Amino acid sequence: MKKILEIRDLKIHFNIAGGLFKPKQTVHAVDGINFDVFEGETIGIVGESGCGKSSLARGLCGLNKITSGSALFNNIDLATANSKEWNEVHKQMQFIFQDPVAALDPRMTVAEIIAEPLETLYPEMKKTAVMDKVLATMKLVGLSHNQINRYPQEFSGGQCQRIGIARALILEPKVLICDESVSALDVSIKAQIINLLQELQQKLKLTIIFISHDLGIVKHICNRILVMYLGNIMELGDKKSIYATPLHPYTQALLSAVPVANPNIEKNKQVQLLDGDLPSPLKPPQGCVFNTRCPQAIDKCHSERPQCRLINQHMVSCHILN
Amino acid sequence: MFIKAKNLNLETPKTKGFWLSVFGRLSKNKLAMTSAFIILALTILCICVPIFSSVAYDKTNWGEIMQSPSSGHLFGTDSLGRDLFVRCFIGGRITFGIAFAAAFVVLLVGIFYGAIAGYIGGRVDTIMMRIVDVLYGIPFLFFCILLITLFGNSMALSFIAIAAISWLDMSRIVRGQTLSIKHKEYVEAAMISGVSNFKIISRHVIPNLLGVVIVYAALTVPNMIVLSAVLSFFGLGVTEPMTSWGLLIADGSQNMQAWWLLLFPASLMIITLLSFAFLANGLRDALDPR
Amino acid sequence: MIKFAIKRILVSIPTLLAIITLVFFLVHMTPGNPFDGERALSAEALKSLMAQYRLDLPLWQQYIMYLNDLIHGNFGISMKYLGQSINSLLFPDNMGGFWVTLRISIYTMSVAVPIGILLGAYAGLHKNSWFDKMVVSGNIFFTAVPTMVTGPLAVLIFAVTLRVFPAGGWGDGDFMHLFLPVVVLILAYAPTIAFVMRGSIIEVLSSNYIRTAKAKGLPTKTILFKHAIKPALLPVISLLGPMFAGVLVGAVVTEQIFTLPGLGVLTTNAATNRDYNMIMAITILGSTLTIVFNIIVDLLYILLDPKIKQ
Amino acid sequence: MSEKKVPILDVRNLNVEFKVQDGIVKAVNGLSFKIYDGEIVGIVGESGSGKSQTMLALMGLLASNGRTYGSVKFLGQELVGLSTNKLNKIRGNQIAMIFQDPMTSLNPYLKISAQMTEILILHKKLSYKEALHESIRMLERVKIPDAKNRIHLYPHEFSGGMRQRVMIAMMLLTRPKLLIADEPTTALDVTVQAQILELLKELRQEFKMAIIFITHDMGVVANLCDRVNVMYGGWLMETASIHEIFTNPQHPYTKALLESIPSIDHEVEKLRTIPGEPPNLLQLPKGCPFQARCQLTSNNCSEIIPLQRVNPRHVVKCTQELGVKL
Repeated sequence: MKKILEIRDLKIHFNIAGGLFKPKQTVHAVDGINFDVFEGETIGIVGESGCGKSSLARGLCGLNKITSGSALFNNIDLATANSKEWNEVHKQMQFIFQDPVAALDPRMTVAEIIAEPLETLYPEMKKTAVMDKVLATMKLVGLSHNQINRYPQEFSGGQCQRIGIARALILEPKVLICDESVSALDVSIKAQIINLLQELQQKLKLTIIFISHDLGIVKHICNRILVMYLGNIMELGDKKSIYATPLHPYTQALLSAVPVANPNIEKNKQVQLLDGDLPSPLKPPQGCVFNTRCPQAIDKCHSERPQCRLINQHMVSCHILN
Repeated sequence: MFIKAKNLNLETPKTKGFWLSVFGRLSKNKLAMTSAFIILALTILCICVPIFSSVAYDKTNWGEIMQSPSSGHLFGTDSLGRDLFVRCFIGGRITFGIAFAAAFVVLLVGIFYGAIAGYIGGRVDTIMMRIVDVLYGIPFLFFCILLITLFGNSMALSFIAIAAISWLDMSRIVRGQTLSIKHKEYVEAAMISGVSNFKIISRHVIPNLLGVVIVYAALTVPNMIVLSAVLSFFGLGVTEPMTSWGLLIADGSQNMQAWWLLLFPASLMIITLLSFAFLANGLRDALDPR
Repeated sequence: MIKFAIKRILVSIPTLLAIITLVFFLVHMTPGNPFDGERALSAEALKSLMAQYRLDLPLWQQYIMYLNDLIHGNFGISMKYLGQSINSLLFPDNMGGFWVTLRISIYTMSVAVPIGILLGAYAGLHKNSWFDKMVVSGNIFFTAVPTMVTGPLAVLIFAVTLRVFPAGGWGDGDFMHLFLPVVVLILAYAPTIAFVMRGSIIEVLSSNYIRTAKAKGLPTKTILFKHAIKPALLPVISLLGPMFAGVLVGAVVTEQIFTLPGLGVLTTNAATNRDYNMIMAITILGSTLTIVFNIIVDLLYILLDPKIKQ
Repeated sequence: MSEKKVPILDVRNLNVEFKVQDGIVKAVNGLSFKIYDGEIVGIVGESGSGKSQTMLALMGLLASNGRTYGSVKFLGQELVGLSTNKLNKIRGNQIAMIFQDPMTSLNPYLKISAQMTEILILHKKLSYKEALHESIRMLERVKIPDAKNRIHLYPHEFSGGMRQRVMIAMMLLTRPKLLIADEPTTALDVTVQAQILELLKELRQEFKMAIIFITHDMGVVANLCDRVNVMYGGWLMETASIHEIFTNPQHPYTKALLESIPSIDHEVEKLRTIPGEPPNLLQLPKGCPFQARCQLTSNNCSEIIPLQRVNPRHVVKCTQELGVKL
């Protein structure tokens, strides 16, 4: 499979301006991660709040500035891309937001919203060609063309997300980044959008980077899973082995904590409870960032940050395993 | 630049545009509509009355000093025998003139200043807002008086003095709005589609800003009327024989025994200010119905 | 807490300095000099005057000396009453001048704030009652119509026609003379405070933590006075800062209507006689008071809101 | 579960309505269910199903434009229509409630100690010192580290998970007989949610109280609850024991709901979706609110929908052929 995105030692840090007396502080949102994305696959990025998965997604599409490291996307390095290069990248890579209603400008009609990316990145296209493309994409995502003149407030959450997907797909991108794109929806509507995304992936040979905190959905949609904690990669592997035989203690704790809709399992399950709270990203712990809550932490974990190494087809960064 | 469905001959049910539905809601609000009507009527009166009236506003008439309202002089006459009815409306013309002009300047400067500070953010924003804080520190009246005493007392200058102080509120409000809109996801979506900053401001930020700006604009005009009246109360800005509501009220409060000298300009002022207040309320409800 | 107070004061010093500089250079930028207006002065009389007002010195030197005087609380000499110090005009020992404006402002605020808060709280608790509607429409009326209109009307009604109160004048500051002006000012500001208080009470009472308080079965009195009062007061306190500058100006306007010997009279005289030093002094005095009051309000805000403390 | 005892909560034909500009929102329609001592009952439903409004109604916490009809008996005492100060004897004392958003459910302007001791002083007439001591002991019981000092801090100095523990500790001080939890873990991360669920299970044993757990997450229900009530459009669609609901769901909505949830324990090719949009509570159809989206809709779905009993404690409100009609 062809490599479509190559991420090397990527760091995204935010500076919080200290006041007159308070020193400047930096948030280590993404703290040096390495992974590749292959064409046509669906890679799931999971982790709890504050693990940096959204910052990573926003970094890949230019909303967050990449502090250091590199992210090669069809030989454009996103860390140093200029605005012209970013236009090329956006033609190939698009983003679906979490809140479907907030992602649509209330003052614009459906047609204008969906057409905007096409008009901006392909100004030479004629009006009628743009409109045909808008109608075709609306049909693709299951919107009827007599809604073309409506305003976003007149749609439900699920329909707004379809408009958001249409806006992303009108450029015929190769990669779609979904940042918690179904979390804000109700259970029954969530299933509709998930099926739509899977359909579109087969039909348009899309690569999807699916970011979520819901391990059930990630297992259903993705074929490779990347587990993040406090800006670092804990484990990366294909779906079956990650869910069947998780290696990293955090992945194990995460999977055991997810409640399963099956009382026989849940009623007699021994949950590996992680005590304590997520440390602050302002000053991540020394050594492995998980050592403050890891039940099997050894003293090496407190001093030295583990390298991400291949252990029976899983990329894992943990001292205990080697 | 934008595709409107009508040039695509699609039989699409026409839903009301945003501004159409806002006007729809506004027209249902009787209080706001009557206020708008009153303001319109007063503006027309201020323009026409001095033109068509038989008496010039500055014609002194020693024979009819301090006459109470009569058929000849609807609002009575003042200490120089001048007809108060005509003076009220010529004064209204000046007051409205200064108010609308100053409000226009305040809107323009305020929106521009606020949008830039809000959109660019970072150091530029902090500096621009520090300047606003400094100007906020000075009580407006003293600053206007300072400007007028320094640069001579002319109507144009009182207009500049008022405008120089009043754009501060507007810039703060616009900055706040721009900041909140800038972080909205539909602006980020535009950024990802490669839309230029200028287009983002004109296509996404300003339209979503207009709601708040219009409401505050409807409040700025009465503020300007009050500011110019206060200045003329201190004998600044408009000079005799021309007059404004402020001067008329000032005269009225000097010789209280002639109750009509105070009552008519004061009631005109009250009616106008209340109309603007109710109109602003109506606009606010129409623009973002809870 | 103290650390924050010091920081707040230090932050506002550059603002004040900027205002003083702005005003100073604005005044000294004007063409010609203040004395070439009135009566023709002989050459050396003009020269001695210029020396007395240091106008012969280079501008930046004048600025430094002006700042030096200011720090010692000396506002320099008036240009109209030649040689007389502005301080004696502004702060006369017969309690006139600035003290009048200060007294009126303090009377107004000390009455308007509590009344505003009480009326606003009561209106907020009885939403859509006739009382609530009265507060809301009162706010619309009194924020729209300035003291400049309500003042003369009050005089016309109570002083001229009903003859209950004197039409104006100070009359050694007794109650009868002060009642009308202060009431007019209170009416200009209390409704706004009440309206903001009403809005914040309604918002606080619909918040999640008040819902929790009710779920704990606490009596309404405890919910109101222990849980709701502090968060409800915060928006009102942040309103008081900018309102003080308004009250100061309001007082000056009211003095003009009721012919009270306060800053108003001094300002108009200074304006008509182009007494630059006096106007500069009044503007700087006004600004200093506004900034000092804003600091007090900010510190009060910090006292109430624990989130800002660290 | 012994049936004969007086139920902790006996809800009969409860209706909750809200007057809004363009009509009346029917949030809860004809709801009836019973809860017995020591049970954990899950109330499941999507947003707008009325699951939260039911509990807010019986606690007297409805918004000002809300009206409640029908009967809710707590240990035999009628709650609907009770005067506020009579209700205050029960609220926070015998019935406790915790809410979804830990960030805003504690008063940000009062210390934790003040917010905890006031409930003991009021209901149990303890002195401040005794109340403080008891509160610290309870905070330690819910595993708040260094409780003795942290009790004097303000809510913003605690994380989301910690704040939810403080809420639980605060509400359990008066040893209530019934704890209503309105989606307490929805806003929390999975690992923190697991901690809270384990804590609730331990406390249920120790304090012998019934718990009503409102959620939209079927996994949480499977983990925590003994029985489940499934709600849709303000109606109670199905009520059954936890094993019955998952192994033998009868109502079409329950079945569709279970099949549309991707879960980490089983693999499914394509999620089953429920077509259409959630019901509009302003214009609810006559009869069953789910008829627009249900595959098995027949014409008598718009008449009175019968209650059918599949087994003694498994009741379904649907017209299709299954168990015995009541």
